[in-house]
Amino acid sequence: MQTFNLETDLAGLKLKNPVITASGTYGFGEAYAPFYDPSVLGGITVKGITPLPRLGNPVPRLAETPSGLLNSVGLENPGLEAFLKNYLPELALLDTAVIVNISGFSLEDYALMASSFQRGCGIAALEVNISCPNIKHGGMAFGTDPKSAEEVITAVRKETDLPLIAKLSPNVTDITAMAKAVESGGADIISLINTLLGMQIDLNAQKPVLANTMGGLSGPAVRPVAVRMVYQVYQAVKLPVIGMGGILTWQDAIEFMLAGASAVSIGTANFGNPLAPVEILEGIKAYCNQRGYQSVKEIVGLAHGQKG
Amino acid sequence: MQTFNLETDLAGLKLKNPVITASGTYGFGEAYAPFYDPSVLGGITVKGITPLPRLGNPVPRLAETPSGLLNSVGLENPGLEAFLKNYLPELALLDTAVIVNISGFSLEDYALMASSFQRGCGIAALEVNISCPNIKHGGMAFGTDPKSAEEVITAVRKETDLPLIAKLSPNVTDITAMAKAVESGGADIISLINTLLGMQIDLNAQKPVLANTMGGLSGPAVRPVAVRMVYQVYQAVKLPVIGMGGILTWQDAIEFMLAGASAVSIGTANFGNPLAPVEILEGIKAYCNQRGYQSVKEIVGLAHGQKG
Amino acid sequence: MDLKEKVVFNERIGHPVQGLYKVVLSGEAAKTARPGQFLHIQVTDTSDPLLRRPLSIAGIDPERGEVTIYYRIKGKGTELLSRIPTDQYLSVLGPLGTGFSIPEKGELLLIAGGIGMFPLFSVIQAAQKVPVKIKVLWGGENKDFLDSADLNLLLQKGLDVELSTLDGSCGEEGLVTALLEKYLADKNTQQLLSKGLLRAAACGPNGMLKAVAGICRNNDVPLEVSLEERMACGVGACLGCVCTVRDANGGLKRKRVCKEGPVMNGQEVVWDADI
Amino acid sequence: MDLKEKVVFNERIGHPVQGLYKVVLSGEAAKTARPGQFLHIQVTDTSDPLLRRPLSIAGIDPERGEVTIYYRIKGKGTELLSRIPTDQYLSVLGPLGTGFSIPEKGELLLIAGGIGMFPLFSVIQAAQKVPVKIKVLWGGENKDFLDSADLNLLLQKGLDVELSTLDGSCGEEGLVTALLEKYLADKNTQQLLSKGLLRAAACGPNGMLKAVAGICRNNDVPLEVSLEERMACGVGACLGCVCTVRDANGGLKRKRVCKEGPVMNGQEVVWDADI
Ligand SMILES: Cc1cc2nc3c(=O)[nH]c(=O)nc-3n(C[C@H](O)[C@H](O)[C@H](O)COP(=O)(O)OP(=O)(O)OC[C@H]3O[C@@H](n4cnc5c(N)ncnc54)[C@H](O)[C@@H]3O)c2cc1C
Ligand SMILES: Cc1cc2nc3c(=O)[nH]c(=O)nc-3n(C[C@H](O)[C@H](O)[C@H](O)COP(=O)(O)OP(=O)(O)OC[C@H]3O[C@@H](n4cnc5c(N)ncnc54)[C@H](O)[C@@H]3O)c2cc1C
Ligand SMILES: Cc1cc2nc3c(=O)[nH]c(=O)nc-3n(C[C@H](O)[C@H](O)[C@H](O)COP(=O)(O)O)c2cc1C
Ligand SMILES: Cc1cc2nc3c(=O)[nH]c(=O)nc-3n(C[C@H](O)[C@H](O)[C@H](O)COP(=O)(O)O)c2cc1C
Ligand code: FES
Ligand code: FES
Repeated sequence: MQTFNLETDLAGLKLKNPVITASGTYGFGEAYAPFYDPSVLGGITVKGITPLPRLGNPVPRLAETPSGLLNSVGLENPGLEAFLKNYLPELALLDTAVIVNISGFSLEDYALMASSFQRGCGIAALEVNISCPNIKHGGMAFGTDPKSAEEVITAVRKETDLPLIAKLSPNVTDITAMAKAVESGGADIISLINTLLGMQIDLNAQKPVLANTMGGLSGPAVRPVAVRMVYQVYQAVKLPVIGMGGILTWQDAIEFMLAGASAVSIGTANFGNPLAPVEILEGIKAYCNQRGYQSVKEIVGLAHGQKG
Repeated sequence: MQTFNLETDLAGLKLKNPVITASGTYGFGEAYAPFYDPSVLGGITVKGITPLPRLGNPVPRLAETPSGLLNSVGLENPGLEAFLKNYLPELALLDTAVIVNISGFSLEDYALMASSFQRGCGIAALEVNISCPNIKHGGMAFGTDPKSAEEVITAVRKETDLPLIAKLSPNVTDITAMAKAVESGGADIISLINTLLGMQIDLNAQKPVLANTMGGLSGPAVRPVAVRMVYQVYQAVKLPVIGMGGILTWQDAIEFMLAGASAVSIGTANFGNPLAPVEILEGIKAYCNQRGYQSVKEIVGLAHGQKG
Repeated sequence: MDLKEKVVFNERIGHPVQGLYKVVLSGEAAKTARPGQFLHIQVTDTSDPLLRRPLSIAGIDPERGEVTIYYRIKGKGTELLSRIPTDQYLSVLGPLGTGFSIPEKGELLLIAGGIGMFPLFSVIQAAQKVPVKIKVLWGGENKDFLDSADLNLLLQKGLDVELSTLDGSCGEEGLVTALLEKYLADKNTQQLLSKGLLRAAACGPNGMLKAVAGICRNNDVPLEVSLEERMACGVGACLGCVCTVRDANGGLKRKRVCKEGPVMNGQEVVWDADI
Repeated sequence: MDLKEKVVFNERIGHPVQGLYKVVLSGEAAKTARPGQFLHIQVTDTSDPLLRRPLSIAGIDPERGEVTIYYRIKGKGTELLSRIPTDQYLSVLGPLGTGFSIPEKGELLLIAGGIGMFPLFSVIQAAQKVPVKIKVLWGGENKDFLDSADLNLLLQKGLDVELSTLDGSCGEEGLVTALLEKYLADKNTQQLLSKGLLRAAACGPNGMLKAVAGICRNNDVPLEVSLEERMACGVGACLGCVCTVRDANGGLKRKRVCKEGPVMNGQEVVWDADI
């Protein structure tokens, strides 16, 4: 029991354990601090930031669906400058890998953001959100075309020496083509999935529930799609994968790891159960212990048989 | 009340009401006959058939997911000849629009199937499944590339004078491109969505639950994605749309109609509630009556504001 | 913050057609709860529905360790809540959000629309402990609704209550905003106002709050409003529940209803913000 | 076919660690149910879990209009079922599927693995009404399991029961297939067999059924087996639950466990079909 090792290393991103929180569901690390110390986690990912402050979309921004959640927050964030000034100093003090999620609406946006974060600045990795489906004039295009995706990653790669996570959109015909594209662009790690584009209609008002018409679907409803994509990407590229999409319990987390995820990210689950990341971590430990693994790395990709 | 009209006409496919059952979830029209007379419905779609009989995939073929169902039946069916001989005669007697769903693994397959069905043969329309994700060696390719999709529809169009329904796969980056392609190919109607590709992993066996590794996700989990796609396709093409994907209740059906569906198809809901199609029909009637519509056609596309 | 509260009472109140329920929870929440705060309640342990439901605290009894909540069956979530038997434990986050401020003197004018009265019950409870006069204006659909929604509770306390109903079946016929205008036009009220001794707190549908804010602005009445917005996390993490406010410089900002709210300065809120 | 059955009993039986429950339903199902059929039960009215759960009928009382089912908590669905209080109504499809045939004379040999005994309880009930001798071979994990799974019910009926457990805590140590081989090797059994007076019915895990089918084939014992497979519709519509059988000409075919089964000819099933 004592010798079991939870540490994992994703192409230079060292994590003390494989449980991370997902961007946009954990604020800037402060929201769940009243419940537990975020430093017990392998990492936390902050809300996506953009070069300039954004008000995001009008409300309603949320709609509940069977086992799922539609959101159209629209990348509300304080902007790069305010983030660096008001949030980064506190974040840098946490004893966990802080991952900054960046979004942009042009290659220059992405490059600018990336150039502000280097090794030693207090964060552990940069996650490039090329897939946010909520923004009408951007995001989507990069994340759904392999060529643009590669361009973004190349542009970001030039500007930072931090480990680079490319976060993929599931709204594509072939997720492996996207994975290969960001691999060529120079990504170190792939995270997936971002939200599936969806919508809901109000029967009384006879119009879309979300002010922004469409939104991103997350939560357990999307899990089978997410597990499938992690499984496919694990076979298609050599990069380590951070798996997410509907993980509520440790069983779900193990499912992603068996499919090929080296670490897992917890998003929507936080809303229902603030302690979800902590409980998932305990569950992963117990599963591995019970089966006699020495290191959590051993279970990654086991569902592939041979390759695992 | 008495003057309210449930009839609808989808580019030549006349339905006495807008409620249809979805292919693969209703057998050949016999499975739910002990529960109610299928002739009360607008139409029924039979299990997808192929030129030759198929055993389909090994078991397990089913996996339950949060608010969803993964299946990998793999197009088990008796084949064209047996269908024509053993099933069509009974089906032709039903007082409802019988829709035959065809699948194939080459253009020739599709053409052959289509040539066997013409006006007057006892069926109301042909639905071309270009999207079944369960078959390793085919299906998928047609449904995820606009050019191949157009080719299939063109090939089928040449062989039959029946109204032609093109059934789209949701596993694509841009559903409107697919809709436009089948419109050019000569489809009369578009139905969507088929299942989303997904998978589940068994924590004990550490391998995929489905013998076929991946399967198609259906049920309420996918509804927000389906509604979104119906909404997009309604704006992109002029063809009438049959909406499906996770409809459990009449509220869900209305949601699809407001999004732009002229008729709705009920699939997975049958499994939980055999009377679902009948109850949904009643609910649609009540909703329209209560709001004073004269015809069910009036609510189609209302969520689009102007266009509706 | 994440509590297990025991359901000690959970029953329909009033006429069935109103679909109103009262639930009493016993546990830690009562120890720190303030009027206007809410609890974020898990109504099932399957994933449908996925989210918790935010419900305002209507009564706080720190001695007995009990909080009371009134709710109306709206959809699946509240329906599931209504089926939870006594003695079962609920997973509850909270108490969450800001509360109403309770002035120590003068008069506190409570303006409620429909079930917007419920959070104000907790304000009354608190205000009755300080030397402030309470005046209640409450508008509802009809007499049946008001009776079902525990109007008696107010009357029993001997409070100064004015009512309005849409159909005139109880109190004035019309909207609560008409009561408000009439009341503010009153000489006595004007006197209070001029001495800075009148404050208002309102809760109800958005359209009503907007109108109330307008009337209060015109009359220089300090106003707090309790907002509702769809919530996912309830703790400020998701940015799902924002409202729009105008800051001192006239710039627009978002505030999170769950964190900086639900009780806000009524004059700072931009109603019907379309951005 | 789509029934509302009232839960008149739903309680844990035996040792908690075994997670076994017995539920009695009152309604129409009992009127037409035959031994070996199953009910397809809705365990929740939200969409998680989405599917019904198939459970075999273990007891039929047409006079009282009651059917009895035994179930083991496996996951979310059976757990939700176990929480349903008495007097509540369940949505039930059924009785569904084929049943076991009950011979009118000779001996009926029942072979059960674990909770596979439950459907055979209904066979015993029916067979006791005709002049056929019943012989039971039942293998379980240990004595605690057998006791919990209502072994007493069999003993009280004075049936001829042989038991095996994996740990030898009750009956023979080992598998029920060992009991079967020993029993078939017995002279008296051979005599019955030669007169065509022995038939067998089995239920249990797939591996056990396969072994039983092999032994029965070697000994020319006619065998019926009750299969389990994941089900969606339960009525033959979805083709989710198939098994593979070899037809008279040696060709492979699918049969639907819910419709052509769950009770099948044990010799026709292709075990471990990998196609
Ligand atoms: C801070 C706050 C305090 C509240 N206090 C009370 C109270 O004391 N008593 C009471 O009866 N109701 C109160 N509400 C409203 C209550 O939360 C909703 O009626 C409830 O969430 C509806 O859930 P449902 O599943 O029954 O309805 P559904 O309509 O099925 O819900 C669908 C989705 O919409 C959301 N939703 C629906 N209506 C509202 C609403 N008015 N506000 C926020 N989200 C909504 C739900 O949370 C859910 O995600 C309060 C809301 C907020 C934000
Ligand atoms: C014809 C038939 C008769 C049965 N009779 C009985 C009985 O009398 N007593 C009893 O305890 N159990 C019986 N079972 C098994 C029972 O249906 C499953 O244990 C139950 O569905 C598990 O559901 P769950 O949600 O608790 O488990 P989970 O493991 O959470 O279920 C996940 C999914 O797998 C399916 N599943 C899991 N195990 C089985 C299984 N063994 N067979 C079929 N589907 C499964 C579930 O239906 C569900 O869709 C029978 C199964 C069949 C097919
Ligand atoms: C409210 C909300 C806001 C989100 N914001 C972002 C974001 O800013 N950047 C990003 O890359 N992903 C964002 N996401 C996506 C999540 O990080 C995650 O990829 C997705 O929700 C799937 O995981 P889950 O099902 O566990 O939530 C957001 C998700 C939600 C629900
Ligand atoms: C068990 C099963 C079998 C199916 N077989 C077919 C098929 O043969 N042909 C086809 O076009 N679609 C098939 N489908 C897809 C459905 O027709 C429908 O498009 C999909 O399930 C979404 O609708 P739903 O969520 O209401 O089930 C199948 C679906 C299920 C669940
Ligand atoms: S509900 Fe998440 S920020 Fe308010
Ligand atoms: S469960 Fe659907 S065919 Fe058997």
